Amino acid sequence: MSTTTTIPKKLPGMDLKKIGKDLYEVFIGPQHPGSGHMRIIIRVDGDVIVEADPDLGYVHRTMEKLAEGREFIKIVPLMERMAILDACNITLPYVEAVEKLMDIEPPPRAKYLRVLLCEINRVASHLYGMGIFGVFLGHSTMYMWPFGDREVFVELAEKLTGARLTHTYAIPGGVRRDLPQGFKEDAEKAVRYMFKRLEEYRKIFLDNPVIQKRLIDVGIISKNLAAKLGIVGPNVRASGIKYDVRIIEPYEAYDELDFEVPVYEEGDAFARAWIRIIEIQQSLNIIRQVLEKMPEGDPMHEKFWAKAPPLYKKVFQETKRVKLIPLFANLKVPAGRAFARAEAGRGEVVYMVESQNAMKPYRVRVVSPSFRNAIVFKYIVPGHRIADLPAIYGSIDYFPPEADR
Amino acid sequence: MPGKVVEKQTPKPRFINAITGNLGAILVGLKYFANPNRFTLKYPYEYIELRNTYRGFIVLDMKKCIGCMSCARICPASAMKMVKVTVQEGKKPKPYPVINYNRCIFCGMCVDVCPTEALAHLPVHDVVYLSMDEMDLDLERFQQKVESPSVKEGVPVKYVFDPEKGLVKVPASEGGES
Amino acid sequence: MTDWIRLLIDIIFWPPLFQLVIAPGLVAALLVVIFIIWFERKTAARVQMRIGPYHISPRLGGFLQLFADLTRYAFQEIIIPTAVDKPIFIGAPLTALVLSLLPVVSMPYTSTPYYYPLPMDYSLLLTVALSTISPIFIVAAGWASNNKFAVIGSLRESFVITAYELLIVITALSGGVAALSYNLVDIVNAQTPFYKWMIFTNPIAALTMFAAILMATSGFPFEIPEAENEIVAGAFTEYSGLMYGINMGSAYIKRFVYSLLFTLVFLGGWLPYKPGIHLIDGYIIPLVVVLVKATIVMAIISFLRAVYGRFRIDQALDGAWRIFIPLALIGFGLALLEAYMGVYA
Amino acid sequence: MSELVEALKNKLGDLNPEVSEGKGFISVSVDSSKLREAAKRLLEMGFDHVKTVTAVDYMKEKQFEVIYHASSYLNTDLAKYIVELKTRIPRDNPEVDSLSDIWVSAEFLERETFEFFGINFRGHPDLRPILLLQEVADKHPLRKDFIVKEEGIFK
Repeated sequence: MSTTTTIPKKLPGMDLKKIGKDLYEVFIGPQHPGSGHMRIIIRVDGDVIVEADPDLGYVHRTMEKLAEGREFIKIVPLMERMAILDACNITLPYVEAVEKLMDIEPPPRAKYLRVLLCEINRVASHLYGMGIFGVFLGHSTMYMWPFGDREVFVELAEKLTGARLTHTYAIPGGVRRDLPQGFKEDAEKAVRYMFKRLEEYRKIFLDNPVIQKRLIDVGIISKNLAAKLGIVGPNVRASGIKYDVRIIEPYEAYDELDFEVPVYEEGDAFARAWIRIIEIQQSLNIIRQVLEKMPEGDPMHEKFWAKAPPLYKKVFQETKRVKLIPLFANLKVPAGRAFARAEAGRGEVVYMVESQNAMKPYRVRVVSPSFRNAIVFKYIVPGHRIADLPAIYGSIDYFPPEADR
Repeated sequence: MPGKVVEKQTPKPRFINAITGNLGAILVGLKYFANPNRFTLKYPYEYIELRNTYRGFIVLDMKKCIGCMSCARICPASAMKMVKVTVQEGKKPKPYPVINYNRCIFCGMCVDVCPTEALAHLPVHDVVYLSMDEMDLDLERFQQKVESPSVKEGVPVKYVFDPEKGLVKVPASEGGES
Repeated sequence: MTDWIRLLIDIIFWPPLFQLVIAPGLVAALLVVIFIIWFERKTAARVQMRIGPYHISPRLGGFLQLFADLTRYAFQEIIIPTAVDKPIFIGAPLTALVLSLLPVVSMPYTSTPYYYPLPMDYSLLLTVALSTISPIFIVAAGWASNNKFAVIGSLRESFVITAYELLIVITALSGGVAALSYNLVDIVNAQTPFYKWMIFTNPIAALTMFAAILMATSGFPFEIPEAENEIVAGAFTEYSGLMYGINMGSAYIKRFVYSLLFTLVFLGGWLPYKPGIHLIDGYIIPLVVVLVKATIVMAIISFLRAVYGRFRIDQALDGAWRIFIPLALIGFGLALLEAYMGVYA
Repeated sequence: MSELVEALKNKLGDLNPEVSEGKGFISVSVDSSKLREAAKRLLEMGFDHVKTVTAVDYMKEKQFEVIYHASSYLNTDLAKYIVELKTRIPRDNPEVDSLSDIWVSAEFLERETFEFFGINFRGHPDLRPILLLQEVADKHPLRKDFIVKEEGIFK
């Protein structure tokens, strides 16, 4: 046994560039208390960052490759693993793309149920983001409160789907469960509670002079720059771009619902924090509307439902559970290429699904919002101080598992 | 009636906010300091009584199983596999499903796809296994209902929705259906 | 026999020794710090819809958790990296701990001259002077760690020192100016009756000193040198086990010492109690009064953790130089005015 | 949608594009040598960012199809549409001009396509693997000859 350890000349993943003589290279991550499974290599001149190089991929799972080896329905639970707290939103475009290829449309009730879960997920996802944002700024209460309140919506989702996070709710043709008993009352309670809490968030966090100082005029992304970088979601709307897939290309039941999409002009971290609060409010409104306007009917497309034996209908009557016909296990999707997009909690998620008339897709391409937002680190962070990096990181609500796929 | 874009502006901090903002934040803090809203679950001593619709561990009813293999086909995590078992002497062996909880992601698709309702969820989500091999159930153990260790020691509680406090922890006997 | 007891009591309660080792020195400081850390965690938990420390001693609200933590720190392996400057790496935290405790000896806790540890004529100046030594060793500890985060942390620390020390000196001296004496006993005794406590007669200086204490001891919202999610643990990044405990402890003890000073200058020290001449009524009771007041000051500092985030270093310095120093000077001017008008004459 | 198809045909006319409507996008196929020119003209039309950059491996035809999905943020009318700009390149010598100076948003996405397919984007400012380690990226996992074994349903 030798006592000396040999250090390999080049460690994996350490292909670094030469840096200037007076610069100090600091590795933020991957096991850093704030950043999660991601590393940002920054070069600082004193306290000011001159260069930032985001290093992604610590939780990469090659989902696109795995999808090529699986039947169409199995890809839904696979893709959910990108952002388990935003499970319905993140898989919905995939389901839509498959539906486009199969040329079927879900029944109206299924559309409303999907919107319902999507908005519950959006609230939960934004609350998660606010929590991480709070801890990045050292505000421990703003870390615990949104995480605690997120529990309310996770519980709501569990009541609807049977699972707290990975719901696997929307599947090609419809949804897997109908509205359970007493859901409307519980949702109304949760919505009322959340409206009240948002007011307290504003008092302790957004109106707090310390937080305002940290956020205002930090990480400004101008309108043109935002368009150029192609960032997505609340971040792009905080820069004054009127882009929300729910409005640009209304999917599911969004064209029948009345809601507002907030757009801020400032483009700084403060606007990105505010926009999430307003979006939570709007999502709560949508949840209320959906429960009021929900049409009666089947939550599954009749093409599948018609083939169901009587036992399936009985189970549906008793437990509100839509049983799947065995055909689902080997669904054959007609050849073609479909593209679909949806507005997930963190922004637009796009899928390209190509089928060659087989049981498995030929190619599934997914680009998640966080991956498109990662470019912010390279272009926006330089010029700020080290202490601004957490503020910017938190404000764009970057979520490593989602970016890495 | 689709949604519409509304342009907004972030509230600009005024000088007065240096006083009101600080006071507001401290007052909200004091409000919760005086009247805390704790809903932490003291886990091993308390456990949540899950709803019947919860997608928990799965149990097989062998009598109902017809060996159609739909469950193994649809399993996205390859957790469910078929094994061939000779049930009656002289007859061809029949396939039955077994499950590997190392892999199971509790998506519940096997339960939903089963044409005879031979598979069912149990409202249990926390089970202790001592080794990885133990999590790979055979046909016999797949038919037994797994039991949560917290049930033996803890008190069942339930979370009910509340417009004032979000979720409120109540003993499972109260609260009714939630 | 009674002579022995008499002698023992005299030795134990010999003020220089008693104040440094027992109260408010090492033993009492440790107890207060443990209470405050527990209080801090419980307060944050109450505000944040959690329970906080609980499992160890549920009946005491988890109070013994802190002793468990202390035990763990004490028996944890101390890792000393090869790349550090060993003598300074080990010596600096210990020196900082001792020096941060030293100012307790220069402060009076009673008006009975028999129980003064030192001559009290310029005790305010001496206390302020002694309290400014220890931060240098934290900077040294960070520098000796040979770690980028530690260097950034100690750099921040040194920036903050230059800002807050001036503040503490100006605000503490404004108390002396108003009372026309640098003797802390005189300053305390002048603050009678109750409405003449300097926090009421000179709230500007009191507020400024409170903010300066927050900065000095990296309390929220000025928890900048140790900003966890920016620079891991600042100057203490490389420390582990008991050494880390000592570092954290000395930060809390520093906060305790400043709270004592704040209590004496602005909160009327042992007032409204009038010390007698015997051991119990002349020394112990006024000491306890001071300790309780200082603990309340610390508790308020702890509560702020649940409400605030942290400033950026340049914003904190900007605030210190552009807002608090003018405020401190206004407070000093107010003290001069009070002295001129003879409020405490 | 058909208006935009006409507009695209006019704008890109001399590049011999194949313009057609797909499910959720408008497909524009050009020769790989004309990709940059087509991208520049799309940018002029107002397609200011790309949503994905990817490739599809057609192993039987010995070709890669490199695909850019472009859309608009600043022009709300164009935001409804997604233009799929694609080109075919030979599989044994996968090289194509980088568009990341035209669309900055393509920078990281091109890096991703580079590592997963081994397609060399000429003129990319910083062509390194982004998600994978170099060792894994050398195997180009999303090519069809990288086979992931799937299990059967019997134990």
